[in-house]
Amino acid sequence: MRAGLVVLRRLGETLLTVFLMVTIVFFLLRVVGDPAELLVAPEATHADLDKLRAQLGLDRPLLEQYVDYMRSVVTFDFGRSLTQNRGAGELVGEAVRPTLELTGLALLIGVPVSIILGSIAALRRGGIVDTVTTAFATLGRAMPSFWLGLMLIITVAVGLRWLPASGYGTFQQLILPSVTLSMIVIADVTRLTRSSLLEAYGNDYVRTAYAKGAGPARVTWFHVFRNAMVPVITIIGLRTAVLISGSIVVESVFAVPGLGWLLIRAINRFDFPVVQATIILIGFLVIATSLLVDIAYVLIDPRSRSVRRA
Amino acid sequence: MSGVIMRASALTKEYQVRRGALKGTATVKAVNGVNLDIRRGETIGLVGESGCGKTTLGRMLVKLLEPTSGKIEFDGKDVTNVRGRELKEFRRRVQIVFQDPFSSLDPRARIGDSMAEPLLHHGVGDKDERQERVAKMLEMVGLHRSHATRFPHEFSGGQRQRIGIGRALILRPDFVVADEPVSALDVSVQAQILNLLADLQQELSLTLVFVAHNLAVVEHISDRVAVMYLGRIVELAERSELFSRPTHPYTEMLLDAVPASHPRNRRPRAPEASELPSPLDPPAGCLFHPRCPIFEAGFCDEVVPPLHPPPSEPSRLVACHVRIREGQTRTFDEGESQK
Amino acid sequence: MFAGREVGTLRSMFTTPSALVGVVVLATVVVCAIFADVISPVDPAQQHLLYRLSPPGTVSEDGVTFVLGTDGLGRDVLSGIIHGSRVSLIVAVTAVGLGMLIGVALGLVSGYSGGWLDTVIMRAVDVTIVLPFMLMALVLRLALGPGLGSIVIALGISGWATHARLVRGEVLSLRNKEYVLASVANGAPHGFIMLRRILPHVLASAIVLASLQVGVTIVAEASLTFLGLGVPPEIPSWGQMLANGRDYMTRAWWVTTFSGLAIVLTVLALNLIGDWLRDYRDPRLER
Amino acid sequence: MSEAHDDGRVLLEIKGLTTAFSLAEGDFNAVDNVSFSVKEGRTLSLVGESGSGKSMTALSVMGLVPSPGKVVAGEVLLDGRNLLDMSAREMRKIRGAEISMIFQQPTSALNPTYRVGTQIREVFKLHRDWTRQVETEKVIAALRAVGMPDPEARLRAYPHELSGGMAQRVMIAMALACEPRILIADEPTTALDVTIQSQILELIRELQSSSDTSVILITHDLGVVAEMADEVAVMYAGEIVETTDVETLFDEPLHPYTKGLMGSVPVLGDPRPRLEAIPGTVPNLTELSVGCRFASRCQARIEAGLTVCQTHHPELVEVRPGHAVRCWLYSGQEVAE
Repeated sequence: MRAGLVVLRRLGETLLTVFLMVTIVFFLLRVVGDPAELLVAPEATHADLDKLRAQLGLDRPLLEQYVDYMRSVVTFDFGRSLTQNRGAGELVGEAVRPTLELTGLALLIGVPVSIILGSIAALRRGGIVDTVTTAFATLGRAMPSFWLGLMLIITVAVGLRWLPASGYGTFQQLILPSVTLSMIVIADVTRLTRSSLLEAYGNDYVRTAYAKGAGPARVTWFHVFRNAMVPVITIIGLRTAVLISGSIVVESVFAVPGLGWLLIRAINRFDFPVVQATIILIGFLVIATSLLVDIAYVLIDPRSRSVRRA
Repeated sequence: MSGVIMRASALTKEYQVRRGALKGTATVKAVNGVNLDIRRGETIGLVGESGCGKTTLGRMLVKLLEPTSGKIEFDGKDVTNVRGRELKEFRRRVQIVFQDPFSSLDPRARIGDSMAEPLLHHGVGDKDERQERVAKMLEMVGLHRSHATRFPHEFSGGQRQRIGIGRALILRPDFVVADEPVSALDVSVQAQILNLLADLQQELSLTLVFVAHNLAVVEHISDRVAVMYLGRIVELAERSELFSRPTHPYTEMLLDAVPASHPRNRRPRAPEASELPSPLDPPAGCLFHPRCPIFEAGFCDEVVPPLHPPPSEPSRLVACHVRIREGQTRTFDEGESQK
Repeated sequence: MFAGREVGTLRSMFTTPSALVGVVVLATVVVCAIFADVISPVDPAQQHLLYRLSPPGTVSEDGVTFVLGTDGLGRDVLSGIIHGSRVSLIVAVTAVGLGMLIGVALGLVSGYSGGWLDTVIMRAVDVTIVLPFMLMALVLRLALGPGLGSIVIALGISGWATHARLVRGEVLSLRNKEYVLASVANGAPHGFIMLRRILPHVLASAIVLASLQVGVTIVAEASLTFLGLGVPPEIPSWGQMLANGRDYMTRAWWVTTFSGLAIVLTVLALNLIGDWLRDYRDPRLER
Repeated sequence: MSEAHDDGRVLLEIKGLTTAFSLAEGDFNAVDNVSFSVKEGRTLSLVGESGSGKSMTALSVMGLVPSPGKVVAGEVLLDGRNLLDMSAREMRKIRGAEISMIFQQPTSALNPTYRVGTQIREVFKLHRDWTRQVETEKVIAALRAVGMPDPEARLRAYPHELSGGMAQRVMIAMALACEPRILIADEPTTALDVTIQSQILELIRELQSSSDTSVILITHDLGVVAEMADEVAVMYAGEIVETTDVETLFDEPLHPYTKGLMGSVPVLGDPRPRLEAIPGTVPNLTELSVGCRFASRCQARIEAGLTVCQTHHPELVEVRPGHAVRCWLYSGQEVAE
């Protein structure tokens, strides 16, 4: 009964956030700059400009444009692209798949690698593996993903000729960008896995487990690991936002026709309906992920279901 | 001079608690309609187990927490909603000593600065005068004047509690709430602080509200004692009367639970679980009835007992239907039943 | 005021090798940025057209050594990197400073006042945080148009929300600390409590966050510039060099490699310092 | 209830136990040359304030001294076998089956992510070779034995759903599930309210008498000692300063620290106008003087005009059968009965 209401409220909050986001993006793009001015050739006259404005509906009052836009967004109509004779929604729809494949594969590579590395580092604290892993993760965090991508192209694609340098369509073409992107996950999650495991070892229940007669292996895998994974899973969810923003750049480096690639191209051509549609979709993906994380959190950690002071 | 210095009327504090990530919120009454008269110059002990609302009540009395409803009068004046100058004046006269000597001092401030803070805010003296008063107060609480320039981490728990007391008393307040001032201290240090508080109370003719869960400590320091259970006062009496002849069954249970003072006085106790009900879902009628050995069905579980004097003992207040009736033949006054 | 603490801080820094490495590297970068004109071997804009795409170590006829090689227009890579450090550092530091200023102020107000103001500010934080940092910066940069100022604002505004959320959380817990309550009971005015009892404690974590954010911001600025949406091309910057180097990446690996390495080293240094700051103050702060 | 001079069989004997720590602040012995013995079916109480080494003594016995610490000397003899010589594997068979331990914070001593039943079952997995069904029956029986209402349902509860008292009952059920011979209880009621403390203490007492388990009870609360102990060892700054049976300790405490503790604690029903406070604070173990560790706080030393206290460390001397004190006031001289 009550639980249903709260889920509804949470969904309502999510919708409100999406709505605010769309609003903010709309006004940012309309108020500050004039798309028409950006679109026309430099030598255009005022008359040309006015014509274009009228054509794009930019001459109407801002509020009216806004209401119109919101009305059409609700019906998933994001307007038409200014440079391609297609609907913005259609373009965005096509671009979602490469981005999802890319981020999905990056997670598939990054999560197991970082949990294994982080665990080994924690279990062999102070050892060589720990030192190397920690250094690797620290380095990974400092590395811009587009640069890592370029370096991989230089070495693996151009130098060794093992994999294609760019493009989209085959699985081989997905590998390099996914590996690049997975570095974002690995750098953060490895460190967190390590510190979270070490922290979990300090808990009272670890002492209880030893006092019961459990050995180190059982304490680690039965008691510590599960508790340590609670924050790790949370951060993996939150990192998805970073992953998506990383994909904007990585897609440009490897010429993968995903959302990021589409966005950058649309920005460079002042194709603002497409820009808006892309941003709304990316924002929506991130919001949806954070909702999933919330739910996952409740499933993993029984404590989050308990009474808490508001 | 006797008389009431602080009066709480129907004081209530409610909190919203989250029942869980997906279960919504509920209301908990941390303090539930408390009436309490505190007499000038007395030490009144507020005692009860965790979750009974004693700390919340103490903090409301010094206006660190806003009551959800009810009224507080100080020195004959309603101070429930005072602000500005009046609030400042109230703060000058009413102070608090906290429980945790480790968190009650700003780790980044020298203790001299922490102790001078009340003087600063109330515009007492210039810098030198304030320093001198801090030095005097340090000596008064058993420390050295040179300690003023040190940081809190350089002191032990007992010493920090002395600093906390000095800070609360530096404005010479009339009324002080001491919120579990010794429960975080080592036993051998507790006595020093209890003695210090008793001495200062005498010397400065303070009214002291002493909040604690340790009955022996409360008995030691108090003139009168109020026993709290789930946000309500269930018994209020002179110290000697309360401890020699507890009347409320909860008070009896509390006193019974205190370990023997000598191995020869051991006695068997009940090992069965009898626990505080969830404050989210308090029982109807008398809040204590699910644990009460003398509870009468159809009465105690339906009607909230008012805090009343038993007819034979006008100086004592008890919130128990059965005990009040045992002491009298008068039938229950329907006008007082609530909820 | 905190003399005793600071001595301890310094000592701890010298006993943590990674922090020391970070400080040394960062100091080098800062010195390069300040004295770029003195240090760099040649004018970074000068085109040695005969020596286009020369590999590292090439010596020209007039005796100039291109230590890290030249780019497609024959410009010295090392000099470019040295001059580029200016833009990277200035943009990142001012942007983070801006974000921190706004974030700390709003977080402090939000946490301390509560009520509707808190609700409004936190709703804004939610929306800002939902949009990935890069995306937010992109949108803002697009709205503000090209220019150095707009990139600073774009990056700065994107970072405020993290600060606001962190500070608000800390304020909420600090507000219930007994030493803050003690100040309230002593009759302290709100301003005193906010600025003297709360802000100093919040500032420490805000600075740690900022030091880590500077690294992120350097990368973000380079990314935007690399995508052609950041620092204008006429200003020498690391992201610009990377973008240029990309066109002849297969023939001249050194341009992208070294300009990228400059970013990696700087960000690494900042992270090492930030991590150390956090580890150093976390466990013992409230003792 | 307890016969003060009953000579039960010695089950556990600790001789010269010393546990050393080496930290940045300095090296120190958290447990320093501690000896005592625990008799079958009886309760020995280790009393002391924070930093006295009482908990570390227990962890040393269990072989669970936390990382920078190390047992550097002594013997822990269970039935004549020295636990300190055992391999890690052998020690695991002892822990939870022959010696069990419960802790101060029952709610955090349980793993938050597992159900209560799973955690009790783990003890059987480790020490018994039972089928799952037998395990479940035994889990329910163990919960029932500690007075857990509705044990069949409660075994599905998570720790955070239990009150402190209920969590401690679960800990006790878990500790006693394999019928160990020794239960070490480290401040088992300090985190609990007084009414719950009373229930838990009585529960321990009942379970002990029905199974003849020996108990080592660690506490700072003299009331708990009076209520529970047969023998008492008072600890101060890492060492035992006085040991005797409980009645003698309360009737005739000898060590000035023991006396001071008794005088400084308010006693219910005995409101004294003033408490006899012990001046000063518990010493820092890294900065101990060469003499008696209590000397700087000791009033009796000043009254007796002793100077040896500050220069020489006193030994634990048996001043009469079963009553030993570490104090220069009594060494070399018998105390009249």
